[in-house]
This record gives sequence, structure tokens and C-alpha cells, in this order.
Amino acid sequence: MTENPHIDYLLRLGDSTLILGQRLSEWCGHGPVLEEDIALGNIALDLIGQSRLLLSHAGSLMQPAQTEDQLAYFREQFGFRNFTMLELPNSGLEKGQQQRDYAFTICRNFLFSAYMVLLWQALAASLDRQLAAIAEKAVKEARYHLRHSSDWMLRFGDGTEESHRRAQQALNALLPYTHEFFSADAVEQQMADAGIAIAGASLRAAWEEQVRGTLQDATLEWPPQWADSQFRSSGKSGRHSEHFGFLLAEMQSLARAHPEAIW
Amino acid sequence: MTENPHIDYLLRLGDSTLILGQRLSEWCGHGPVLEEDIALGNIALDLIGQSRLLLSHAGSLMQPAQTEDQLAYFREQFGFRNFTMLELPNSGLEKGQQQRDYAFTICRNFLFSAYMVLLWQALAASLDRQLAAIAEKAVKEARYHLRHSSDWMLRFGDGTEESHRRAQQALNALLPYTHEFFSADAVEQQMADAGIAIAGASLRAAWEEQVRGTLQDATLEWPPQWADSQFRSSGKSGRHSEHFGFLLAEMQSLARAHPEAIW
Amino acid sequence: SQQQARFEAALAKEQKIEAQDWMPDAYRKTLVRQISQHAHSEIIGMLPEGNWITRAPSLKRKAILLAKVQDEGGHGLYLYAAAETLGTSREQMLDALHSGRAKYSSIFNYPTLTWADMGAIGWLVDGAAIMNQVPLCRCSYGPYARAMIRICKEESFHQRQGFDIMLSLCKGTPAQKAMAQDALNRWWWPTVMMFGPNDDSSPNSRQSMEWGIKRISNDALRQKFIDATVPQAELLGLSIPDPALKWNEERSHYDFGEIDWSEFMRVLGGDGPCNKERLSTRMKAHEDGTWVREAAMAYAKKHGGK
Amino acid sequence: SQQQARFEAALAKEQKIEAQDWMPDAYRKTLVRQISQHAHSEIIGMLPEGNWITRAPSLKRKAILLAKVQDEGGHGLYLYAAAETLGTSREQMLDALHSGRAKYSSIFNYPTLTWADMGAIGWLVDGAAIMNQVPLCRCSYGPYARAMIRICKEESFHQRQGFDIMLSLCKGTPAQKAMAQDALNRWWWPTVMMFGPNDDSSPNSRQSMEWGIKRISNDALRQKFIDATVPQAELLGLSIPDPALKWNEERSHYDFGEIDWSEFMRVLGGDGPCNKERLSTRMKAHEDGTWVREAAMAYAKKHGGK
Repeated sequence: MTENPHIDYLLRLGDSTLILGQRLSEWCGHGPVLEEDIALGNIALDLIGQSRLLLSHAGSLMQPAQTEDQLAYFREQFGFRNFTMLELPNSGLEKGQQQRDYAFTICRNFLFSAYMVLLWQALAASLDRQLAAIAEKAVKEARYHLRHSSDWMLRFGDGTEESHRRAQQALNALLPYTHEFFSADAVEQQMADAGIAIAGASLRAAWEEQVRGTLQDATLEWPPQWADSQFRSSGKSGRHSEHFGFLLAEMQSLARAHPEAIW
Repeated sequence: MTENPHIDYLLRLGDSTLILGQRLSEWCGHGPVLEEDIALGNIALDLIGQSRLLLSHAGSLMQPAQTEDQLAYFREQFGFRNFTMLELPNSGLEKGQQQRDYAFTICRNFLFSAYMVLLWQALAASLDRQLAAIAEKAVKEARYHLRHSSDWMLRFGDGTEESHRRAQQALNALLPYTHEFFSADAVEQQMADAGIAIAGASLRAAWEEQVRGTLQDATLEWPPQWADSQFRSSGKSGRHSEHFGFLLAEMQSLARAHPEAIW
Repeated sequence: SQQQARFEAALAKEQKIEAQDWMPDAYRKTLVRQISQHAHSEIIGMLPEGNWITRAPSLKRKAILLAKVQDEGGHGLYLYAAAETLGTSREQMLDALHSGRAKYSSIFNYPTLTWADMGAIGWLVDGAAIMNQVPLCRCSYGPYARAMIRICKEESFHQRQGFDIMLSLCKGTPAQKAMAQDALNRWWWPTVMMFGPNDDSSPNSRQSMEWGIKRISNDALRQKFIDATVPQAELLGLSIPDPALKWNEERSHYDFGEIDWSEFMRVLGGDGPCNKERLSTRMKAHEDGTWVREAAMAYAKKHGGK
Repeated sequence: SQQQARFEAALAKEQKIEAQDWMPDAYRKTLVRQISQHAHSEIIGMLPEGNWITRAPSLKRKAILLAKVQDEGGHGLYLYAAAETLGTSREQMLDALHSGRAKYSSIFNYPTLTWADMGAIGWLVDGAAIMNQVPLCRCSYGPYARAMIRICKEESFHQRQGFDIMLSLCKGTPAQKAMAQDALNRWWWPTVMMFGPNDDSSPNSRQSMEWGIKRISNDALRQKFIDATVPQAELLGLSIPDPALKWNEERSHYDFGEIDWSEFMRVLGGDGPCNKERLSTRMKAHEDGTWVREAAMAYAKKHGGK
């Protein structure tokens, strides 16, 4: 969609936060306990807030300039740059947009927020001053998201037999998608060279340490085949899963039915 | 949407068959046994075939004339005239477009096809010759749909404890929506007076006899509160359930993303 | 009894009754019923609005709606906590909801069919709720009164947001304006019914008045709501679906048409458009969440937490 | 042995082996493996196309796609039945699929991302399948050969429908044309890999040839497919994503580029884009259907049916 790696990079961030925010908001009113309903709403709100800043910034660099809503509601799926993991249904890999599995949802938040804490920390030093400012705000939110999901990973892993089984199953399903956080890629390399971003690969060791530590405390197992897996999702370069089209159809339906409207 | 009761009546038929066809096609590849995957596909195909004839006929009476696809893909939800029951998710009343409950699905097919057999029989004598011809074709298909679903109602009701429980639960959830088949209404009355249709209410006794007979054989219970229930769904006059918007968003997404395209 | 006398003296002096104070059983029971019903309404009320978060037509509206629904969850929390001070646990209250013994506001048994319903609910339903709730800030039971003070502040914020959605729609395309009018048509009468039966057929009201739980009668609140809302509809350029609606110079109030109490009773009795759906959706969420709550308890036990 | 001699004589005379005939264990095992893998491919293959039925852009296309996917289910039925004549039950075959012991065609581990994929699958994937399957109509095992005759007829119908979708897209708006090109870009190489490894690294092929199960080598079929498909792409005005593709006057065939066998092995080994999803979706359908199958059996037992 775009030839500009700077815009592309901002879209990755803006779309990843948007799409996970969208998925989390599907939980609204359906949480396992009221406090969690509220917590997930909070996290979704943070993410959508981050996305608005990032998409607005990306849109301002485009020719012609685009608003956050033009980017959110009127792009086709190949234009989106979120990590594939974040578009997966809340229920896991099988189809079912509105089914909900709390273990899958929490485990995804855990793996993603552990990554984002590291990424936002690094981006706070970006030469793109606007991105640096967003990162400074976002890192605090991401720390809360990580704490929230880590607490639940511990409860699940070290809770009941059932919760342990569910958490391990979710982890096994999700981990292959984390390779995308670290896969080498020209956009990230160029942005790193320009001092605007850093390559995801450089975060891998710290991320793995953080995640493995929590999993160990939670008595959950890191699947040994992870390192050898050749599976590579590619949402960050615009190739998504089959689930994404359904998410977009729903998210964009109203805006697209009234393209002229102001809301 | 339309002021013409003839068109309105045809839309009721065309939309009811379309929307149930759409719901049944969500089962594709997910059936409980291969033979049923194929059977549901067959029924969905019959229904979509009927819908195409009915929508084309309705569209030909409009000013300006509309194609079947304009009617299927570019109407807003209030323009649709299907019975509310048919838009409910395959899983039952809770949200979850792509969850699937076979008891709910079969029970809905049973209640609807028992009605449609009677209705198509009557409409074969319509003064609208085109409608009469469609009815003559459709009644044979509806008889097959009724036989298929009746057979399963028997198996469920008189099968295992679990299947009995599931079938009874589906029946209890669905029966309130059948009042809409019979509720009095100006469109039907005018069409009946014109010899084009008959009022649904006149089919009630025969429908109830048929349905009660099968339920009895299936050792399933007809909930005694049915007759007293004041619940009235109103899809046939364009007021739908909350589920319908999601169904339309998905069904129309591609066509609306490319309004100029021919496929 | 002496306790009874002290209790009545406190009421007479408009002093708050607190959790540790003696109170008549019937007072306690009435409060638990009312507060838990209010809490349940907040929770069930998350569903009709939650239904549109994923389809909100702009990111700003999405964020505002998400925050609003979250506030409703928060109100539920305060209210469950207030009810718990009276000795009933949240689990007991949820049981009562799921088994049908406890009620929630009937308004949430209507479906949200278009985006304009997000506007209409904020403007009308929250508007009516505020009318009902402002007097509760002076309720004789302290924990409830204090919860209501917080809640009312947020509700009036929500009401303004709802009106703002309506305003955008009414200034928008013809399709948007039509959407707004349709929403008003569907929500008007159910909202007017939110104030409950007419005073002469509202048997429990008198006792609640005496106890300082209820402060203003159903009909008085309803009139107040209508008087406040009609000019707002005019501002929006929308017409209220009541041909009998007319300013009565003499009364200095709007006259309005007959309420269809049979519909009210029907929805209250469980036959409304979404009663079964709302309750079964909540029950499913609760059941699906069982393993999560169990895991949290097991973990807390193992690790000596609370 | 005498039986072995009779079996080989039948093969030599191109006579069909039937279910009741003696056959070597290895022949039987090879057939069960191949036929069940083919059956599984039909069933798993319903998923990527089934993914677009609810969003098909016209009612006519919706009906055609639904019918096609249903045909695939039908092919699955014939093939399971053909495999059952060799003494393995459908339940056993499904167990083998769900536990990962049995394979299905790797092509179905790629996602269907746009409507154009419905065209590309019909045109390319079904086209390649026909190349593979037409020789199987002459397979030495009678029940398989006869199933393949029916299947091939329908497949060529599907291939024409797929090409027709591509044609409509290529004659359509620029966005439609781009969609078609993108689908070709994604499906080309996976389709070319459908014919399996190069002949010199295809160890089982020779034995299958001798048994009259396989008739033409992988590379020969692949060349045939490419030769047939290039002019069709030209007709559509689409470019095949292989810079090395060029007509070789001398060979009277198209030369083509190096195949990325590491991708082939990766997807075959379970690390393709949808392997886990496809299998877990099928397993979930099967598990969710358990109570349905049990009910049917219980009913049949009670009522003295089969």
C-alpha cells in the first residue's frame, strides 16, 4: 500500500493496537467476572487511544493526508499492518468471531504486552519526536497490561488443573505467531538505520527472558519446538489470516454504509 | 421501504429463504457428519435458489426495477422482510455468529419447513402466476427439508438423554418466534383478499397439528406456555433482532466494497 | 421498640442510616432488592450498548462508547458493594438474577438496532435514569446515597454524550437523520415507562417514601422528564411519536398520551423482545467464567492471598 | 505364490483388481493411504472455499460456490466408500487424520484471503488436481478407478467455473483485476508443488507405477499442467509470478524456474500458514458432532434400524 517505510512502520504500531483493541472490546459485557470486564475495557481503551495517535501521525505523513478514521475504516485488508496474532478470534484458531476463551485472550495480551513494553521503551528515544512522545505515554499503559496479564497467567498456570490445561493450550497455539515480532524485515531495518525505530529482532532475548520467567513461575511449559518452528505469520507486511476479513467486515460495516457521513 | 403489499409479500418469502440459506451455509465444512454437511448444503442451495426467483420477481415489480443482487446486497436492514427466527445465529439466542448448535439448527429447519410446506401448497394456487410457479417448485423442496429435519427431531428426541435435552432446549428457545408465522398483518390480508396469498393465521391449525405430531413421536414436549406468550418478533415488517446487522455486515461486505463491480 | 424509635428519629432528622446501624428487616430487604436490581440493570445494560462497540463508526465514538460501557460496569461494582453492606453477597445477588427472582430495568429488553440507538439510549434512557437517580443521592441509607452521588455525575456526562450523537446525526445526511428519528420512535415510549406505573397503581411507593428511599413519585418524575426532553427534541428537529403531546399553559407542563401499560406488563413479565436473550447471555458469560474464578480462588489459597 | 502370480497377470493385462480379489498387503496399504489422503483432502478442502460462501458477492456465485463445496463433500463420500472396500472404516481413517498419522493435500494449508482465491483455486488447484486424477481413472484398483471417473467429471466443471470467476475479475474494475493478479501470485507456486517432489526424489513412485496405481510421473504431470496453464493466464491478461518462465521451442514445452522445496517441506511438515487451524477446525466439528452421531445410533438401535 505505501512505499514509505516510516509510514509503514507507524501503521504497524497503529494497526496492531487498533486490532487488539477491537478484539478485546468483543468481551464487553461477557467477562468472567465484573472486575475483568472492566479491566479488559480499560486495556482496549488504552490500545484504541494509542492507535488514534499513531494513525493520525501516520496519516499526517501521507500525500494526501489521511485522518485516523479514513485509515481505520476505508482501507482494504492488505493495507493493514498489524501482527497476525492480534486478529485471531478470542476463541483461538477455529472460526468463531464472537466465541470467547479467556485463557487465549489473556495469553495473547501477555505475549504482546511483554513485547510492547520493550518496544515502547526503545521507541521513547526515537528521532521521530512525535513517536517518542506517544511511546512515553504508551509504555506506562503497556506495563499495566503486562502486569494484568502476567497476574492471570500465574493464576491460570498455578490455579486449577483445568486452568493450567487451558493456559498451556492457549500458549501452544499462540507462540508460533510471536515469531512475527522478531522476523527481519526491510522496513524495520531502514527505520532502525534512520534512528526512528529498532528492529524487533533486537528485543528477542529480553522478551524471551521476561516471558520464560513468568511461565516458569506459572508452572507452564515453554514448548521446546518453538525455536525450530518454521511457521511465519506475516500480517506486518499486509498478508493476514482468514479471520481478518470478518473482523474488518464487522468493524467497517457502518462507516462504509455511509461513506459521506460525519459521526 | 416499499408501499406495495405485493412486493412486500414477495420480499418476505425471498428474504426468509435467503437468510435461512445464509445461516445454513455457515455450517459448510463443520457438520457433525459428512452426510449432514452435504444435506445442509443441499437445503441451503434450495433456499437460495428459491430466493433468487422470488427476489427477481419482486424486483421486476419495482420502479425502477431491481435485480436480485441489488436487493440482496444493497438494502439496509429495515428493508429486509424475513421472519426474525431465521436470522438467529446457529447457536441459539446468545451472540456468536459462527458458533453452531445442530439441535438449534435442525429444530429451526423443522419449524420453518413445516410452515413452508403448507404455505407453498397454498401459494401454488396464487393468482400471481409467477409466484404460483415458484411455489410449485418450492413445495417439493420444502417437503424434503421437512422430512430431513423431522427425521432428526425423532433421533434427537428419542435418541440419547443429551440429544433429548438439547432438542427440548432448542425447541423452547425457538417456539416463541413461530408466532410471527401467524400474526395478523395488513400486507397478508390485502394479498389474501387479492387472491395472491393467504394469511399465515389460516395455516396455524394445520401447522400445529403437524408439529405436535412429530414432537409427540419424538417424546418432546410442547411448552404449555406457548399459546399465552405475548412475545412477538417482527422481522416480517422490517424490525429485526440484534443479530441481523452482523449477518448483513458479513453477507454484504464484499459486494459493498466494490459497488461498481460485476462478478 | 427503642431501636425502631431511634431509626425513625434518624429518618425524621434526615440523618443517614449506616451499615452497622439497626434497621427494620423490611427496610433492609427493600434496599437489597432495589440496589441489587439497580446493579443488575447496569450489568445487563452493558449488553445493548456493547453490541455496537465493534461497529462504532469512528474511532473517537468507539472510545467514548467503550468508556461509557465500562463506566456502567463500574456503577455495577459500586452498587453491588453498597448492597453487600446489607449482608447479601454478590454471588447471592447474581443467583437471584439468573434464576429470575431478581429483576433488572425492562428498558434493556429492547434491542439496539442501529447506531442511533447509542444516541437515543444516552439521551433518553440515561436522561430518565438521572431523573430517577438524583433524588436517590438523598436516600436515607448512606452507602447507597454515596454510590448514587458518584453514579449521577457520570450519568449526566453520558447523557450529554448521547445527545451529542443525536446532534451529529441530525446535522448529518438524510439517512443519518432518518436513523435518529427511527431511534426516537422506538425508544420514546419504553423510556417514558421507565418511571414505573402510575402513582395510583404503585403500591410500594408509599412505604419507600416514608423510609426516605424514594423521594419523588413516579408520575412527578415522568412529567419532569417529558418537560425537559421535549425542547431537546425540538432542538434536534425530531418529532416525538406522541400525537397527544402538547404544552398545557395552565399546568405549565406538557400533556401527553396514554401509556400502553399492556406492553409494559408484557416486557416486565418476560415477553419483551430480548428478555430471554439478555438473561441467557449473562448466564453464559457467568458459566463460561466459572473456571476463571475457580483458578483465581485456587491460586489465592495456595499462595496465602485473600 | 500363485495368488501373487494371478495378481501380477491381472495387472499386466490391465484388468481391474476388485475388493474381493487377493492383493498384496503393501498394495492394499498403499491404496488405503492414497485414497484416504485423497478423501481427507476433499473434506479439508471444503474449509478454504467454505470460508467465502457467506460473503460471495452475488447470489449466483453464492449458489455455484455452495454447490461446488457440496460436490467436494460428495467426493469425500465416494472416496471413503472406495477405501472402505479395502477393509478400513471411515472412523479409523478420521482417527488417522485427527491424530496426524494421515495426511491431506498441503495446498489446503494456504489461506483464502479474497474472493479471487475462489477463482484461483478452481482454475489452478482444480486444474492441477485433474491432471493428477485423470490417470487415476485407469488405476488398477476398480473401486478407486470408478470413483475417480465420477470425480473427474465434476472437477473439470469446477475448473471451468473457477476460470470463469477469474475471467469476470479480469474484465472487471481495476480493483478486481488486481485481486485476480494477487491471487495468482499467491497460488501459483503452491499449485506447481501439488505434483509432489521431482521424480528423482520421489521414492514411492516407482512401486506405484508398477502396481498400476500411478501412471504418469510427477514431473511429467507438472510440465503438462504448466504448458496448459500459461496460455490461459495470457488469455486472462495475468502474469505468472515466475521470471524464468519461457517457451522452449526445442523441447516444445515451457521452461520454468526453480521450485522452493524448502517451502514445500515446511508446509508438509506442519508449519504452513493454516495447518493447525485446518486440523483443529475439523477436529472441533467432529467433536461437536459426537452427540449427534450418538443420538442417531441410539435411535437406530431402539427402533431396530441399521
